Amino acid sequence: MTSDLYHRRIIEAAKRAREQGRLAAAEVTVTRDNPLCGDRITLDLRLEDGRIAALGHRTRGCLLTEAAAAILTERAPGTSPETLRRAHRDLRRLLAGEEGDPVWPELAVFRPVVEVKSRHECVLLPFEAVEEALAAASGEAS
Amino acid sequence: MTSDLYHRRIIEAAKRAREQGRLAAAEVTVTRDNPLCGDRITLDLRLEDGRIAALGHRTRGCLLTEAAAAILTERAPGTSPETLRRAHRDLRRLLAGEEGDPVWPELAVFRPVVEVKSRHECVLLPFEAVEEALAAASGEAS
Amino acid sequence: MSLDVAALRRSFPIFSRQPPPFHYLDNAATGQICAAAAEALTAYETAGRANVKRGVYRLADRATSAFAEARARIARYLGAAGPEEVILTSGTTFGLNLAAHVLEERVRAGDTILISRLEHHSNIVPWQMLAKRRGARLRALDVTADGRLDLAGLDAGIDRRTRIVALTHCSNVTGAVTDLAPIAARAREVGAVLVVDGAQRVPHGPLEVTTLGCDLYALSGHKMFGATGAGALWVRGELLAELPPFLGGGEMITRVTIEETAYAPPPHRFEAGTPPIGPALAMGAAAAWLAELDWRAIAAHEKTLTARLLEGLDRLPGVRIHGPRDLEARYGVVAFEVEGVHAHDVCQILDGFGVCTRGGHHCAQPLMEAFGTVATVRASLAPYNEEADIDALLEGLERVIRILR
Amino acid sequence: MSLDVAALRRSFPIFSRQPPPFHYLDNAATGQICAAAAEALTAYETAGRANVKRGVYRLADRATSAFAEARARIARYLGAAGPEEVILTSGTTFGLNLAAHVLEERVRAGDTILISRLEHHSNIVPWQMLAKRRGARLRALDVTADGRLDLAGLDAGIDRRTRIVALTHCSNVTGAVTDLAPIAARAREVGAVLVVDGAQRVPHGPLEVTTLGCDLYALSGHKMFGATGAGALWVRGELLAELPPFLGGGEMITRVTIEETAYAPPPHRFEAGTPPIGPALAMGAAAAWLAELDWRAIAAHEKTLTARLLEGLDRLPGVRIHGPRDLEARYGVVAFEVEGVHAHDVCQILDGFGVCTRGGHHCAQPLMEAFGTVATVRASLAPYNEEADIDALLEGLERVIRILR
Ligand SMILES: Cc1ncc(COP(=O)(O)O)c(C=O)c1O
Ligand SMILES: Cc1ncc(COP(=O)(O)O)c(C=O)c1O
Repeated sequence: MTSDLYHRRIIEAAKRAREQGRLAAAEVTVTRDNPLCGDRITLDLRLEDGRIAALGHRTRGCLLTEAAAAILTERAPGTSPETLRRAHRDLRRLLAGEEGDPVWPELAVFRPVVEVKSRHECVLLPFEAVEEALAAASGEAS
Repeated sequence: MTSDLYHRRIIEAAKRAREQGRLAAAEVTVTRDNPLCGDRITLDLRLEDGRIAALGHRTRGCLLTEAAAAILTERAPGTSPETLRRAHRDLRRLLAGEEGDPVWPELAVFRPVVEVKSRHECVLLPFEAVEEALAAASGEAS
Repeated sequence: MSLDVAALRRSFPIFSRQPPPFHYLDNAATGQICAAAAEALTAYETAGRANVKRGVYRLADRATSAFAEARARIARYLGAAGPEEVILTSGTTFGLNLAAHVLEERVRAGDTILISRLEHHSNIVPWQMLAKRRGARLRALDVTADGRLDLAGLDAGIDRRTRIVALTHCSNVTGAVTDLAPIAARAREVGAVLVVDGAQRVPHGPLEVTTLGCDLYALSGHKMFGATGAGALWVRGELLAELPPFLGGGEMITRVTIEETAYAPPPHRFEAGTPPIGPALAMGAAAAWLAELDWRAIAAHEKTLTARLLEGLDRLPGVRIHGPRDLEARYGVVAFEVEGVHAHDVCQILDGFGVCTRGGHHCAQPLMEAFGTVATVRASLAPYNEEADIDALLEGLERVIRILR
Repeated sequence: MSLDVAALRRSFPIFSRQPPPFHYLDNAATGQICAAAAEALTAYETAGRANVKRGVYRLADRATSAFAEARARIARYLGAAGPEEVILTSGTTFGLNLAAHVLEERVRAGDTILISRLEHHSNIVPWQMLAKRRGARLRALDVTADGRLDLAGLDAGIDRRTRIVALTHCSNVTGAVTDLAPIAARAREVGAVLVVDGAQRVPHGPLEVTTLGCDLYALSGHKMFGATGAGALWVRGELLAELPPFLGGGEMITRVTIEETAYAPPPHRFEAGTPPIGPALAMGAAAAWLAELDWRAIAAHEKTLTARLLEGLDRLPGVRIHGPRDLEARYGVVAFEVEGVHAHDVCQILDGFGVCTRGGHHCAQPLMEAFGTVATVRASLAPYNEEADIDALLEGLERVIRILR
């Protein structure tokens, strides 16, 4: 049943996303749209010593996008770009139906989305935004 | 069987068509193409006192077009435009599968064509050409 | 006489093939295929296939005749003056683009083309592109707060520079039906061509297209219970005779040399290449089958269901309907929002109840903007829908509201 | 290993549905649908129908995935670098017209477009129209007496002003296969885009399109044993990314306002409106099924039959073949004339023997002119043909000659 998608942990994560705000002092800001529905995330990133210092965002999106943004925002600070990319890759694998635990166990909440391909983009949107922000930051740095 | 189309009387009529020639002194000449195959009839008409005095033609076409041109050319001289139009109408009806004898009994040779709609145009081409010639002649007269 | 919905449902193969619960309420996106269309499609593709228009062997001859008959059936369903007024296309979008290309020469720099904010992207983008190619201006009629075309702007919107007016007959979002008569009258006054997007009107019964006052009318087979892949564009005969071809290729010519081409008469001039034969036969079969239904009974049935849906939505907290309330001014295409809940989340949860609805901008972003939103949920009805479909939707929505708001 | 033709024939529903004698030799006009394609078509249209690309309910999600998978299957059959290089169309003719429109901006007044006298009208008329729109010149390579592309004119035909070269991969009249390598090399030298009409090549086995040296490649599903109504246009990724859209409408946009539109990335940018979903799924299923066949065995089989046909025709009095004799330079598309007998009369009598062939200009009037004729008879082979088909044709021809010459 696709309503399994909307279990308590996803709903709660989405609620937390609404309380997370933008960063006051962002190093990079990117905006990314979901072509399926026009949903949009504006994501702020600050790096320190090559690690993610802080993330902020404003998300106009569905619960899945919000929940993904929340988990990302909670988990990323303090990690390296590599870990973040790894989390993104693990999330893609999880959505593709592959076995194995993602580096951030919370991402397992998205397992019921595997069957609904048209919603994968919703879950991935915040991760694509942060990758874009990282690329922009390293571009600026170099 | 569609090879019934090619019974002796049609083949003979087509042969006669190849011996019929153009008119030396035509009043009107029209050329008409069959869009299906690029076949072409060039038809000459001469009227006298409102009746068909003579028909001539050069036909580059299939047996069905040739046979129709032959019957038309043999039958038309001496008749009125009305009779000719009637023969055309009877031929259309015959091809549509309707009962009844055409004003020119020879047209019954085309009965096996009823089933092959894509060839109706082949049979009708000479009659359409003569109607066009008649229309042109009356246009010139007025 | 009331409609025997159970009997009608038996004429649609999907209802015996999808496991229950199956409440299909996405008919504005695509209708389900009727048995007559499915049979025509399958019989042609698997047992009678030959290319059309040129072969003389019996299989080809029969395919050609069937194709001509499909055109005639669609012409009769539309109320065209004859089959030669009907161009067979691959769908509404193609038909509207074809229209925008064959009408191109009538548009000069500084001329205007009038559309509306109610349009589907397929009736916006082709005109935008045409306006750009010709240096013309694109104007748009507004919509009323309840999602109908606002005719107040008609006189100002159409003037002597207006060459083309292109409007939808029925909105694919709000279900609002356009009153074409005053628009046609105004277009005629200034000599503008009136193009109508009939995609959403055609599934609701036969037409008398020649009395609508329009010049072109586009439709899709898949939305009128035919197969995907075919559509039609009706063009008034006198206009059609004057129009240049659009695409070039086989079947639309009388003579080709490397230097130049002589084009076939309409409608063939506008049909380049092998047509979508199977889908066109299916569309013809659907048109013939639809023409025999009791549309008075169907209209009453659809109205009853639409009323039940609108009333049910009204009773739910935080649900806002976009669209007219007057059942005489609309068909059963109902867009709404659930406050604080994203349209896709609504649709996904409804799917858990076997209810198929659509969420998003419905290819009508200017309308979404006019409504001040990005996405809505849409439930759209067909003759085969029944009360159980509406009730399942409403029940699902209660659940949505309980868990997500 | 030799081909088990009887087994192959069981994979094509028509052979159990048409009463014998049924000798289908009009494959260049349209192939018969294979069971895999018919099943994909019917399953989607009657049991799984939903519109693609936007719905989130399971039925729509599955349709969307199936549509993406069809694209991927076609991409694999063609040997494309990826599915995003494949635009799903309604057929070859549409694909070539699309090409002529999206390449329009590359052609300036005085530039040249090179085609050949061997082309199907669908690969002539769109370029003629483009040349006219842009004030460019259309040139045509000649054909040899035996109906092959005459490459002698290549160096003179392609020069610095040549922007587009558009040629067939296999003639639909003579069966001649074009040696694309020298053409691609010459086109590359001058920076011209090479468009290939693959309609007749594609039914004869998988390709490595990226190694052909061309930039665009058009094909039809119905000729490769899919359904009518779908086709594809492959475009080299780097080129595709640069090209503007052609038709406007739903699904090809990212954002629409009345004033302007932002277009989706390829391939969606080139696919406006509801695609021919069922026919595209059928084409994908056909591609996947074809990819698994033993093409070495099929090629040998087709060659044997082609040789039998050519030799048989040679033995008949007054029969003249148009096309190359070298079996390595051609496929089994064989055009011929019976002296003194009209092509349609030949085909009609053959039909009496259950033999389906095509008579006429085959949408290749410039080639007919080069041959000094108006119409020929054409027999065209598919993997499912067998010796009995050839023999029935030859027997029928004997009869034709007996009664009509
Ligand atoms: C060589 C060639 N090109 C183009 C076409 C056009 O294909 P379609 O009619 O499927 O668009 C055909 C088929 O008729 C063909 O044989
Ligand atoms: C009002 C309207 N116009 C045009 C279209 C486009 O139709 P199609 O996608 O069949 O080309 C649609 C359907 O999506 C529609 O609802």
